[in-house]
Amino acid sequence: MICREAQTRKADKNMSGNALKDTKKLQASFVPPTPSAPDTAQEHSETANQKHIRSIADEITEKTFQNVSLCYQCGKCSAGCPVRFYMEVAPNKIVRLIQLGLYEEALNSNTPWLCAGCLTCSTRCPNSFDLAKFMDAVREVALEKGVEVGERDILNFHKAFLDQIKHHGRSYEVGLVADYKMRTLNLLQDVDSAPGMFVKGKLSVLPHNVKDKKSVKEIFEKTSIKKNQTPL
Amino acid sequence: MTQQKWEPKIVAFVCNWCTYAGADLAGTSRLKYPANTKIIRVMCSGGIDPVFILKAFERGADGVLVSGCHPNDCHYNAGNFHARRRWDLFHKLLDFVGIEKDRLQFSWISASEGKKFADVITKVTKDIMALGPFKAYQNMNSEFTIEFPELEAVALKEMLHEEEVSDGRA
Amino acid sequence: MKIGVFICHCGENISRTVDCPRVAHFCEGLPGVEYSIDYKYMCSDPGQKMIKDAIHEHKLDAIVVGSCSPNMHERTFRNAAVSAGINPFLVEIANLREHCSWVHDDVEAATEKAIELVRMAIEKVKRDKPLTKIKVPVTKRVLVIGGGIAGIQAALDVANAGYEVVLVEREPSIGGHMSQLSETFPTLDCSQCILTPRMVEVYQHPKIKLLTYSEVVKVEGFIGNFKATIKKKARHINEDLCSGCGLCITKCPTKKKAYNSFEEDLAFRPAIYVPFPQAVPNIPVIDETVCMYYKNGKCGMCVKVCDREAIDFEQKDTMLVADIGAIIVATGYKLYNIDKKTFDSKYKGYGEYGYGKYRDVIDGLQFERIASASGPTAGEIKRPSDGKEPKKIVFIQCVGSRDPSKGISYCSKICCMYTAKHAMLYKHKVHDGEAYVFYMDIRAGGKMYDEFVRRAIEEDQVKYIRGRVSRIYEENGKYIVKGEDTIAGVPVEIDADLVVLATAMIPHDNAPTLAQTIGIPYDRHGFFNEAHPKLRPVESTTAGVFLAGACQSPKDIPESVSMASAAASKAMILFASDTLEREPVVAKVNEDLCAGCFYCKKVCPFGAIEVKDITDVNGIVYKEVAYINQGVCQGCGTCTATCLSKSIELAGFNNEEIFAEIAAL
Amino acid sequence: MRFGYYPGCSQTGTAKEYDISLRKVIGKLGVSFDELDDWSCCGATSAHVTNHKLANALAMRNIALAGTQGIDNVVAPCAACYNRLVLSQYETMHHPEIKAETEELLSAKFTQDIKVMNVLELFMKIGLGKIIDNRKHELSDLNVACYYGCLLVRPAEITKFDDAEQPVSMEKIVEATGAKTVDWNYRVECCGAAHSIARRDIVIDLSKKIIDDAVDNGANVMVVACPMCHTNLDMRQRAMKRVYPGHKEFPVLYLSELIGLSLGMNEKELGIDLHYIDFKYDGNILKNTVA
Ligand SMILES: Cc1cc2nc3c(=O)[nH]c(=O)nc-3n(C[C@H](O)[C@H](O)[C@H](O)COP(=O)(O)OP(=O)(O)OC[C@H]3O[C@@H](n4cnc5c(N)ncnc54)[C@H](O)[C@@H]3O)c2cc1C
Ligand SMILES: Cc1cc2nc3c(=O)[nH]c(=O)nc-3n(C[C@H](O)[C@H](O)[C@H](O)COP(=O)(O)OP(=O)(O)OC[C@H]3O[C@@H](n4cnc5c(N)ncnc54)[C@H](O)[C@@H]3O)c2cc1C
Ligand code: SF4
Ligand code: SF4
Ligand code: SF4
Ligand code: SF4
Ligand code: SF4
Ligand code: SF4
Ligand code: SF4
Ligand code: SF4
Repeated sequence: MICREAQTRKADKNMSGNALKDTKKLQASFVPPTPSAPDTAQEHSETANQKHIRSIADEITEKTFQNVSLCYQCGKCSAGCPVRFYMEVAPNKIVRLIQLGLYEEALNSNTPWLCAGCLTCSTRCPNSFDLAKFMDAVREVALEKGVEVGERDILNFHKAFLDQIKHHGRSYEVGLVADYKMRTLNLLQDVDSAPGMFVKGKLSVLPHNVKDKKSVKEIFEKTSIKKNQTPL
Repeated sequence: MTQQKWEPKIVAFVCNWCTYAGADLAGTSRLKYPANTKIIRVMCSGGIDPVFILKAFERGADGVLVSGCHPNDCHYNAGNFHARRRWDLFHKLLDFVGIEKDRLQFSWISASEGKKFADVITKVTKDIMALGPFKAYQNMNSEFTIEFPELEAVALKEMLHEEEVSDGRA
Repeated sequence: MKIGVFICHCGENISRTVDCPRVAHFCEGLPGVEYSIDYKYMCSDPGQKMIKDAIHEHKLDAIVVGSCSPNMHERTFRNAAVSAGINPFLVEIANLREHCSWVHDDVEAATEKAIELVRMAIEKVKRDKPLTKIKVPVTKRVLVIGGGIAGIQAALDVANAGYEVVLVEREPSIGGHMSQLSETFPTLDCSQCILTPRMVEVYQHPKIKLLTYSEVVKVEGFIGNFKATIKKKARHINEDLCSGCGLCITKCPTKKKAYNSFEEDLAFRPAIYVPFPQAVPNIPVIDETVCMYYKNGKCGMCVKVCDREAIDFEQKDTMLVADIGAIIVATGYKLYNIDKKTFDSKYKGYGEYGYGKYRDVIDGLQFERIASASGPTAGEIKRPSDGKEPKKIVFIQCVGSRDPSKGISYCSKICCMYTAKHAMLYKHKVHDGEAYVFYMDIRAGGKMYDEFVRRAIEEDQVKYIRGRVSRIYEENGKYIVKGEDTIAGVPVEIDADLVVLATAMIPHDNAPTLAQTIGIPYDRHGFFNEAHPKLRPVESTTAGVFLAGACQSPKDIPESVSMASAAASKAMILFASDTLEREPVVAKVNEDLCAGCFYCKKVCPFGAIEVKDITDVNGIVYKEVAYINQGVCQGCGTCTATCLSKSIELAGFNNEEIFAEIAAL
Repeated sequence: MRFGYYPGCSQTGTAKEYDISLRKVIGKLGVSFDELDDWSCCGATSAHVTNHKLANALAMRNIALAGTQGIDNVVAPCAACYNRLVLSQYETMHHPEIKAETEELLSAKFTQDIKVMNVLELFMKIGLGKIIDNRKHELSDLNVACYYGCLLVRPAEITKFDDAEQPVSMEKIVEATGAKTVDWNYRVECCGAAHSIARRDIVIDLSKKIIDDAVDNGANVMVVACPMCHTNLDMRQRAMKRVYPGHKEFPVLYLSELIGLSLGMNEKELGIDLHYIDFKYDGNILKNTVA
């Protein structure tokens, strides 16, 4: 039921050609790949394998080493999630959407971005599904696919933070806050604590650098996310 | 006898409860497969002695298939587990003594898998065809047969070592 | 040896692709073959007569029939052979139909193969030895282990058929968990009311020897011929003298010294007690860990009040030995306990629900006691911490079950039902109360079961919320239950007064030990394994040992009872004749060759192999060899393949026979 | 006793006092640190939430350093650093392909498991007896709410030193100082540290609930073992007062500071004066500014 509804919604939104493609993808996620029989069916299964497109669910599995079908939608994760009240959709629903192949809905939601990575869900999941890790992967995929992130501030913070590390090897709070504020243009936020931090001598004006800055920079370069590997 | 084409000789050791019945089902379903394989029925795949296989090769078989019940479906509860462990090791030994691995194949075929039986026989026949006639054994010196049980003894000890998984007995 | 070969056409089924006359003709020339013929329908009466006549006429010693699968007509031809005076095990079948004519198209190839198949059979039959069915005597007495409803039912069925039963129960009384239940789904009839008459019947049955407060410590032997050693623990009461007046209990000064386990620790009991008023037998037990006499030698109040002089502080554990023909294991289950688990426990605890830290977070059996009219609150719903009536109650399903991360992957099967029952009982007693149930799925498969759950929802207005609870914590005497309604997609928080956890049904801690004592397999959780999940669900793989009730997997009462009756009838099938007849396909050790390595003993799936001492004339043991108990061996042959010195042979499938088949290639 | 030390970025800035007090306290207990030379940021949390390979490499760079510097155990006082280091190490050591990839990326070899410890493990290792023996004050008028936060004990299968839901180690350590501990409900709830800057609203709500529950259960001070937690629970109280006008200031100490107090050091030595919420402890008289 959910899927059909979502499909029609998509059809409305997109051009028909697109919608058709999406429908296929949706079906692909429903039809489990036929287990390759160790016999005459071999040729058959080879062609089937070639046709099999790496879906977003597959990409997530590759990043997290866990099968998204592990989640049986009990909702225990969402029930204990500390930021559940701020999310558009419950965390377990994000897994569901991915299971169903409704990637756009999942990746466009603010839920993954609000996830605080606290591991409460992963600790309590009865089927040992590491949802926190899954959320990490969902965000990563969203960035790879260039999805417009609703929670801009959060993303900007992460970007600013990583920039600091990239350049200094360690986080440099003054630089971080400055960078973040430039990105968000949210200049007034946090004014109540920053001056206090200076007074208390907690914020140093100069960055702490690691000696071997090059090695850290190299890590960033070698692991940089490649955008738009396959379109959503 | 017509001599135009070489036809491999294949022996299949199968258990009475699952694979033999699976082969019966292939028959009742009138599935077709090559006629090269002859079945020898034993009670359980656990009772198939590696020596049987060596004997078969010695007697001119080009390939051997061993097949029993699926894990957990064994009529005797655990016989096929023993078989599986034994065959894993035996396979390694075959490799060690230079018999191509594919000459000895294993599968699990249940009483309801007539189709699988036919498919497996077809595949094994194809594989053995590809490997060609088996001569190595006949050419090998007889010491090998004597040495073999000792090799197996080592392997067996290893096997017994991983014993006692979920057996009810102490 | 004179061999006769009979090749069947099966109408055209075989002869269409196999040139039957050619096969028969070919065999004629083979060494040992005295007579060879083909015929249209070998299994028909004329066909069989043909075989019998040939046996007489040509003085045949063995026959080979090339026909359909042995699974089809082996028995037919064996019977024919027997009536003509040949041992049935000197009959071999070459499967020319299922394994040849039906699966090949090419007449030439099929005929070639048919010839080889028949040749293999001929070579085998040459080496076949006449075998006779094995006969073992049967002791017609059943040992039932566990006196829950399953054990009670099995014992009564067997006893009512006229056979003797020894019923061994670990606790001081029979009754099991059913005696603790308040009312039972799906009919809501009173558990005690339907159970107590059966308990009494067991007690009074002349064919049942009831041993309570006893345990089976050793089982030897095999089907029809077990020997069981039973430890009867000291009650410190002379059962023959005690009249069950209960005076001692009322006078014992240790009133509240021990938790009452029948009341699931919601009440106390003294050192001398009967577990519950309807206990069978109604004879007290003295708990040595609590009794003051055992602590400091003082008191003895019970002795003073007992005018029957039934108290016996000196009583010791006794061992009894019984000859047994069949065993029915019915030891039931226990509930998963959410107390803090030790780090190495196979099950993990539920810290998020408070580790049994909160007194008002209870399990299903505790709720049964609270709801029971004979329970600690006399059936009024009160919470343990302060005795107040809970106005908001939350039930949580699947606690422990379906939770692989905590160690249990299976569904406990009955908790959906008993939770619905609990919610109903609550609503019937607390009219203004609110009841919530957190569930993942509702599994109510059974006659009138789903209707029962619907009644709870529709008539009793129990609110079912689909989702697992993440946490419970206490705030001002309320228990905050944090869940998520996964259907609405909204978080839910309920401030409950009482929380009932439907915890998993798991096997007793000592189930594996008992399994090892009896020699039956169990699964990774500790439930006993059935011989076949569909076709032999009440038999263990060990011949003569049967299973009943929740010791095999979670079960409700109707299932436990059906299983018990089935197990009883399986035992009685065994008793229908005085001796057991078995196929003679069993293994035998050549004691001269056996090197005594006992690898065979390790691999035998049935524990059929024992150690046997070989003594010289002076009775001194000079060698240990393997000995195969023919009553236990099932003939799988695993030992033969394992034996390094090749000193075991499986009758009917010995190495020589198989080599002959190989050689015939 | 010597332990490797990975301070993490916060220790050099916002959590200076944690660093100062920790070094002093362990010194008093006869333990010293070998600071990892040229350590770099572990990337928490921004790296792992956006790029798993980066996250892994950043964390493993430090593990690699420990390896080359001959350090086989590393104390990471920040719960987030600790968690990242432990998890990355686990992933790397359990997935050969990740291991190979990361080794290549960092031109390093991971041959041995380097034990990463948080401060709770550190103090348990040092031994509670040491604290009791060196104790100058029995902080018996402190009712401490021990706050573990989310990352210190999770996931228990990997961190393997305390229960993830009902941990006990911090209480044991705190009780060794003579202080009392209270039983409360938010010991392992998350304060939302990851969003401390970008979604302050969330953090304030979550931290408020945590503080309130501690107060409701009779605590007069909270003890934490993570700079992120401290930032949210201490520094954010000012903003908290604006959102929740009735909010009363509540002191939050680092575990090392509390131990320092019982070992006889004063607030200034321990850097407690750097907190936003004042806390004064003179001998046996508690002088905090809880209004
Ligand atoms: C909360 C709850 C509510 C339930 N409500 C219902 C209901 O309404 N309707 C329904 O149909 N079912 C209900 N059930 C299920 C019901 O309890 C079981 O189906 C039934 O009790 C199983 O019977 P049993 O004889 O197999 O096991 P048990 O009742 O567990 O009996 C086993 C007996 O074996 C004894 N024993 C154990 N080990 C040994 C040993 N080594 N030696 C000797 N004796 C031993 C035990 O002491 C016990 O007396 C409920 C279960 C629970 C937990
Ligand atoms: C789609 C499907 C899949 C299933 N899959 C499984 C599975 O995987 N595993 C499993 O355990 N179970 C499965 N089952 C259930 C299984 O089929 C039944 O449990 C089982 O067949 C019941 O056996 P029965 O002998 O009681 O009834 P039936 O199989 O129905 O046999 C009843 C027999 O009685 C005969 N009969 C009826 N009326 C009369 C009459 N008046 N006089 C004389 N004869 C009569 C009928 O002709 C029939 O031969 C499945 C069922 C279905 C529908
Ligand atoms: S707790 Fe686990 S299984 Fe349940 S919904 Fe969340 S991720 Fe899925
Ligand atoms: S890790 Fe993310 S989704 Fe999981 S409970 Fe924490 S915040 Fe919620
Ligand atoms: S014996 Fe078998 S093969 Fe021959 S007629 Fe009868 S059914 Fe057919
Ligand atoms: S022991 Fe004596 S007093 Fe106690 S119940 Fe039996 S007869 Fe009565
Ligand atoms: S001797 Fe023991 S059992 Fe008897 S009355 Fe005293 S305490 Fe009770
Ligand atoms: S019976 Fe119901 S409550 Fe019990 S484990 Fe199964 S689904 Fe869960
Ligand atoms: S394996 Fe063979 S040699 Fe060893 S004990 Fe058994 S029968 Fe004897
Ligand atoms: S044949 Fe099988 S059952 Fe019999 S003794 Fe050997 S291993 Fe055991």
